[in-house]
Amino acid sequence: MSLLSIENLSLSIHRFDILADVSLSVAPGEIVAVTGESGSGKSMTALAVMGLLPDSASTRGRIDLDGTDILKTPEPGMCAIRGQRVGMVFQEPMTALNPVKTIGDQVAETILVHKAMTPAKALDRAREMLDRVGLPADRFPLSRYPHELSGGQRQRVVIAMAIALRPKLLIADEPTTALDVTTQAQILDLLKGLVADYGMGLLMITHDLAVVADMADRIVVMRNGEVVEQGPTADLLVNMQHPYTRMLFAASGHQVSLPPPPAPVPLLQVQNVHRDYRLSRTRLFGDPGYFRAVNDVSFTLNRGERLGLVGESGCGKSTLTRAILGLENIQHGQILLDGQPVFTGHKPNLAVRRKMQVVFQDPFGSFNPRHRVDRLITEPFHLLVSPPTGTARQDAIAEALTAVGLRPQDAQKYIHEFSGGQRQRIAIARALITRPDLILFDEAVSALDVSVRAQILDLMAELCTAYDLTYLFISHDLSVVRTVTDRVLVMQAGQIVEAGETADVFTNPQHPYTQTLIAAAPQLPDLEALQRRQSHV
Amino acid sequence: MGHHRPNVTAMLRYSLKRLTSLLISLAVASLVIFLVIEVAPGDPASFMLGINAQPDTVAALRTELGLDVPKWQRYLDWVGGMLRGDFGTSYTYRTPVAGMIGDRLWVSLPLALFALTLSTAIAFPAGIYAASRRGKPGDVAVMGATQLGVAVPNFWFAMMLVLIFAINLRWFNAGGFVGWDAGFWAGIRSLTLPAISLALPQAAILARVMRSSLLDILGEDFMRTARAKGLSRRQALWQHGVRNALIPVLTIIGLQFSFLLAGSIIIEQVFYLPGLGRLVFQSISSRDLIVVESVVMLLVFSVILVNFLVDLAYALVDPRLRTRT
Amino acid sequence: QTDITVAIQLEPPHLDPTSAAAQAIDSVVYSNIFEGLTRIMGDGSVVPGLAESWEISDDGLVYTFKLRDGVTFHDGTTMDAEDVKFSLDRARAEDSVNAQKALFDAIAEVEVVDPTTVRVTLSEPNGLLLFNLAWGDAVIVAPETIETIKTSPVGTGAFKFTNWVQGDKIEIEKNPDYWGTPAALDKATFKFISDPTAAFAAMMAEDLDVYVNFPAPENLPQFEADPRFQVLKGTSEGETILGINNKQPPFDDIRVREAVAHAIDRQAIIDGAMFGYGTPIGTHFAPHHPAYVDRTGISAYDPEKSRALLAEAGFADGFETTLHLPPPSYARRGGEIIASQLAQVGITAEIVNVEWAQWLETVFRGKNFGLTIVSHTEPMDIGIYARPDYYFQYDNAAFQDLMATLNRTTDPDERTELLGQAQTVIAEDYVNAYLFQLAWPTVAKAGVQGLWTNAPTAAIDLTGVSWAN
Amino acid sequence: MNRSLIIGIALSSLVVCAALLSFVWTPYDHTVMDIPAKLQLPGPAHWFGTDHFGRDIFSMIMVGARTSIAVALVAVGIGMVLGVPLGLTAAARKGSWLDEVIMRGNDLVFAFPSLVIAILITAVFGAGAVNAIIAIGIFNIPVFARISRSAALSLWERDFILAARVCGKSGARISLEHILPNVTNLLIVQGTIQFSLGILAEAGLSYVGLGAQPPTPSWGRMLADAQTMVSFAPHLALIPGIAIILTVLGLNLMGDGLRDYLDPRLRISRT
Ligand SMILES: Nc1ncnc2c1ncn2[C@@H]1O[C@H](COP(=O)(O)OP(=O)(O)OP(=O)(O)O)[C@@H](O)[C@H]1O
Ligand SMILES: Nc1ncnc2c1ncn2[C@@H]1O[C@H](COP(=O)(O)OP(=O)(O)OP(=O)(O)O)[C@@H](O)[C@H]1O
Ligand SMILES: [Mg+2]
Ligand SMILES: [Mg+2]
Ligand code: NI
Repeated sequence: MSLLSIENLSLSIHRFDILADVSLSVAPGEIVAVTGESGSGKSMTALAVMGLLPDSASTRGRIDLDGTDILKTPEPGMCAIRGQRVGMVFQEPMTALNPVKTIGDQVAETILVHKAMTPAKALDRAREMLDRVGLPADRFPLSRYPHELSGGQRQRVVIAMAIALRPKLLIADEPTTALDVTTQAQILDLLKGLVADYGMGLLMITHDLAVVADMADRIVVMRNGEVVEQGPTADLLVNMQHPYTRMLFAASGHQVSLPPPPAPVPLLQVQNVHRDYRLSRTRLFGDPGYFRAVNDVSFTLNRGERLGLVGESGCGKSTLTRAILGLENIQHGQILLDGQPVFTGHKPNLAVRRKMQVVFQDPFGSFNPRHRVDRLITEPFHLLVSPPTGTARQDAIAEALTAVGLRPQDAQKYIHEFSGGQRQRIAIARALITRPDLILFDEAVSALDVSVRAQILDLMAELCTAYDLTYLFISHDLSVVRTVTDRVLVMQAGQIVEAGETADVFTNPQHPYTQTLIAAAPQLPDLEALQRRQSHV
Repeated sequence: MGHHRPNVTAMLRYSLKRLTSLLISLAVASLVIFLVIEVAPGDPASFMLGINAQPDTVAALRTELGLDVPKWQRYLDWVGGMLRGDFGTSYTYRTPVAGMIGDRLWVSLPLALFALTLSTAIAFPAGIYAASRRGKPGDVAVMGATQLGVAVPNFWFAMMLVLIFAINLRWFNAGGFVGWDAGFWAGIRSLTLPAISLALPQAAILARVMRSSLLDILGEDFMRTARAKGLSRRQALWQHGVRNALIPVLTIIGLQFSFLLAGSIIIEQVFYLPGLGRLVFQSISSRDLIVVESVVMLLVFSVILVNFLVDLAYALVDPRLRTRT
Repeated sequence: QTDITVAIQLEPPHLDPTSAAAQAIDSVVYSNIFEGLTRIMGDGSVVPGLAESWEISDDGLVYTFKLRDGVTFHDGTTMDAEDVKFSLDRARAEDSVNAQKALFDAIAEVEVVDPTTVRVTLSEPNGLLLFNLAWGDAVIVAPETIETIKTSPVGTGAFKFTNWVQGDKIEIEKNPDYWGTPAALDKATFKFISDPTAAFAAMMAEDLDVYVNFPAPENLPQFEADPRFQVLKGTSEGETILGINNKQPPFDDIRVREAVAHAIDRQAIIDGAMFGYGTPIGTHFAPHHPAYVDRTGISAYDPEKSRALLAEAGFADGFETTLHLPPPSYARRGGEIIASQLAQVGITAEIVNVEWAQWLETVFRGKNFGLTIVSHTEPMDIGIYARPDYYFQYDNAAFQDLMATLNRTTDPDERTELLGQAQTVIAEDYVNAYLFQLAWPTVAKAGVQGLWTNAPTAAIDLTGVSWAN
Repeated sequence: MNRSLIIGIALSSLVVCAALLSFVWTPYDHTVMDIPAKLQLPGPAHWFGTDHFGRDIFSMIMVGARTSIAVALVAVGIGMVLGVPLGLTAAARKGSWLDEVIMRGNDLVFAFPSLVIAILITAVFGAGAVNAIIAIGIFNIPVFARISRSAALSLWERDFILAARVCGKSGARISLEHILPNVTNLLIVQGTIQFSLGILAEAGLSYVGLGAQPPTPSWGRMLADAQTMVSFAPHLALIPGIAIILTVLGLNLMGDGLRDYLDPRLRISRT
């Protein structure tokens, strides 16, 4: 007997078909993971179950929740179901809570809105729930406001709200995507524990196949609004039928091979760097105080070397990047590129700047939407003493675009005419066009779908061969760092806690922080091993 | 994070910082006002004595009024006096400026408050209603009305109100202020038409802001969270939307205050209310410099003060600001 | 009913008539609160006031005033010769701030003969002395209360000052100890409403009993048509003129001034700006005065002639000048019409709207103007044409002699003759363009009686006002 | 194109056309007085009637549109030309003393109600259209400075600005090349709104006698002149009032429409 069963659900918005004949079911105590690339309709499926679809959506099919036909239940009926019989956790913990209400009130509200208890009892229950999700009373009183909590803590509050009335079904839409690996591991454990304790059904949406493989009892793979394949986790992993499923798993574990690095000649030297942010004054004439975002960081990056920098959110990676780029002054130590200081006060030293370029995380925010691609990628020419003009410029543009797998004609388009992956290629083209000695990749593939990410990683490997790239690759995603770097630095709270050959650090981490980081990172199961084992049985 | 100071000190610190910049603004404002007004042509003494006066009489009066001391000294006297709460003596009326301003405040302040109350009382429900009916006929009607309200010049609206309610229907006085001596309700009555004409255009703007900021809030993730808990649209709107939407609305109320003052100067003119606005006009035409300076200073002060209070109000509405340093 | 609410346009700045020019002060206090040795009546005649009688020496240099007996100030102290001497000496002192100090120029000495007799000695004969002493600026004040006169005036009049709510109203009440005929009213309130719309509405709503010098002539027909009200169509002492800067080219050429005069259609201005209220004048003299001579013919509306004169003066294509307009609507509206009439003969007059203070500074003191419109509300002020430094800068020795003679002349007939001559001289010299005598319309409830129709001074004399039952 | 934009453009261009047409043609000369024909009601000879001097109101409204538009337009221009560079500079030097000075200066100007600025200016220089323009213009400066600063600040956070900085471009150059083009939409929308506020402000100033001086017709002054006559000639107040309302309404609708039309969020969803 299943708790939730979706039968042939089709959905369209403004005559655009979003879902087509989606069928899946969740049994009590079961964890069902829905996966697939961005835009495949995962969230829409979840919202359909909650009855929270956009007004303009029209549906066909049937969603049966514990005997109730959701699609036929009128709004007041749905209000009674939501929160009571089905709870939901969303992706963005930073914005999922009302900033002006205390967490206690927000958790208790779930109870009060269903008039399940008296206000005093509801607060007791809220307390109990917060304790259960790992927010103990002594450190997290009910009177806390959301902004006083970290992302992971907020996500716990959201979960506490969703389970306050012990719903039979919990839906979690990418509940950990915005979180650090360590926090992610904790939240996933929490969810698993709740399912076990309360016997809830959990419909979990995620695009992270490692998480899927680790958590789910059953897997549903979606693409373009359709379910392409579903089945019990073990079965599905072993006998992937659909090529898309296979591609997805292949791309997730994608490995590239880099050419061997040349003999070490120092290019970038970072010596005892401190970067302090000034805090606002606490007293009128008092010392404002500082926050040290980068603390005594030293390392050397050799010419032709691919260096990784990993660490969880907020540990100071981007701050260090900006300091290396010479965009901000540092308070102590020095950063030398080819023996020259990178920061030269208000007037940048173009001779040094010329040797560096950067690729940022967000493919949507990295380009001025009002300029054409040719203008965008030739912006670094500003650094040159005599930038190429006329046909030389055209040739340079064409070459750069070709190098990243685009066509020279694309130079005349605007950035909004490209997909995320293409944009990231353009960003790389921009970084390459002046042939800099050093490129910094700040989370350059983090925002991309697995399949696109695999392509970009391939591109980077190719470019390493073609152009002898030297780069600093910054990421919180360990699996990616592992494949595109020769050496890796591990950063925690502004400090480098461990450095070494990538393979060594990953297989034999020394520092406890590195150890937790690696332990927390969800691992894709070794599919071949699984299949081998299956076939032996 | 390890910095959870009690909210009170955070509030205090926040206020103190704002207070310093407030004081600097006031100092600069006083200098600007003084310089501008002193440069303006016209002499209070010759104005008071009229066209038959003899030059030596005018000179005698200038001495009597203290107009022949150096400008910088007059400035220091003026500012120093204000700090002690003494605004000086009016040239033309020969009475303490503080007293004159005090009398006028009893008209202007109630008018401003009345108008502000009225406009928020109209704007909030209208904005919330429109936002909750987005795109439906109710919304379209409210938005059409506000669009019109924004376009109507308040003084013209005032003229029309006078024409209809004072001259034709005779429900209200066309102008003048009966004074609070005549009783609270009589006072309110004579401020009603002015307050309405000030409030309605204001309300139109506020309603629009309220609606759009609510609509922004409706798109926020936490509204979806609230709905996922089982709150109905209406409950979510009231319990989670309104307070958050208040933040931009407060900004607008603060910014609009300056418009409200400018508007009330004109409206006082239309209804012949003995308020600060009229006092400015009156004293500028009689070159009662010290009164002009003091009233303008007071108006500027009130704008700065209101914006200061609005900043503090933010902190009340939005807990994030209480700890932000 | 024994109380009355009277509205006027402007609020007095303070209540001392002897140290400011504001007409509003006289409106409230003259003859109601303060009295002088002589006083002006509603018909313009000068009658005994606090001086019961007087004797004039044959050479016209010594005036001996016999004061009324038993006159007390509102604070109970008696009014005697010492008070008179104090008041007159204060007004003419070196550091006096009396706006009409010139009224006392002729006085050489004031002596107390006995408590009820005062002797005033002149340095030269002055035909206007008794009239001058009747001005509000010459009222008798008490030395003991001079410090507070501006806010709580103490006089000898039939009413006592009781209360002033600034920005709103002044209240006075009957003085039971008045020496003369007591007032019929027990209480009177002056309200200040300068806004014509508010004035109209307040009157219509019967919140006011009387509005003296109603500011919007366009609304008067509505009151006339309404049986609840009466409209007293009086005239004021205000000669409304288009002031011409006689020293500023091209106005230093009499042909240009004449051209300006002929370009102006007085009736159109009276109709357009004053909605018909006002009497055309051809010289600087009030038509209701016995000595008035009609000189409008000299400057009749004749644009053809005007253009011819301009051509003759070398301005066939016209010229540009400024027209400074103070705030009253006779000036602002009249100015618009005049600018348009001048445009018809080719004169471009740029309108510059100014506040009174600016007008005094730029026009009156700075003489930095071409044309201006102003109503000269002082009574009998043709003498200003004898002051070459006066803002319109008319400098005619013959006229100055004429005025000197007039000042020394005390015989009424002779004075009339001289005044007639003076009127003709300035009209023929086209010193200014004379527009109209400003009307003084008073709107009152039908039952109010005893109000002055005309305004020989700005006073609103309530001593004779009462309600008909 | 949305409905607001279409109605807004229609109304605004009607007013602009009337203003332009008035340069070459009006039914009557708006300065000519015909006092015997004063205060006529709207009729075939005078479509909108005549005023208290017998002038043709229709012609005055047409020429008055010119005044309103000129004053408001120039005032918005002043506000933009001075305010936008200030705002962009403040954003480019965020947190520096320059930013502080600019923003505090802004607050200061903002603390003076527009009418008070106008009163002060006219007290010194006298009343007139130019001074009305200056007063409204001064008031517009902080509006544009604020809006361009806050828009610029969020742009400065964007990666493409960081990329430009990596390419060695100076703050001024980035402001011109990257920030300005990306705030123009916002400025156009705000400009339209300030334009309509300018028209209201001009009317208000003229109403209290601080705006354009006669014989230049102005809607605000027509209202002031009409004030004592509404009880017997209401059309004198109604017609200029409606002219103001329609103009401001048109501009506001256009502003709203433009905002929707130019909104990048909406545009991205279209492409
Ligand atoms: N409000 C909406 N109106 C119209 N189309 C929408 C709306 N919300 C989502 N869509 C479309 O529906 C499709 C499915 O979206 P959905 O959010 O379910 O994807 P997803 O699988 O959750 O992707 P992601 O992993 O990025 O969250 C997408 O093509 C999206 O563009
Ligand atoms: N301008 C700033 N002022 C004050 N503190 C800052 C500022 N910028 C960053 N920080 C703080 O410095 C620390 C390091 O920030 P940084 O952006 O370098 O982190 P990160 O490692 O790049 O994180 P993420 O993975 O989230 O991008 C954080 O705690 C952040 O809050
Ligand atoms: Mg999704
Ligand atoms: Mg970062
Ligand atoms: Ni903390």
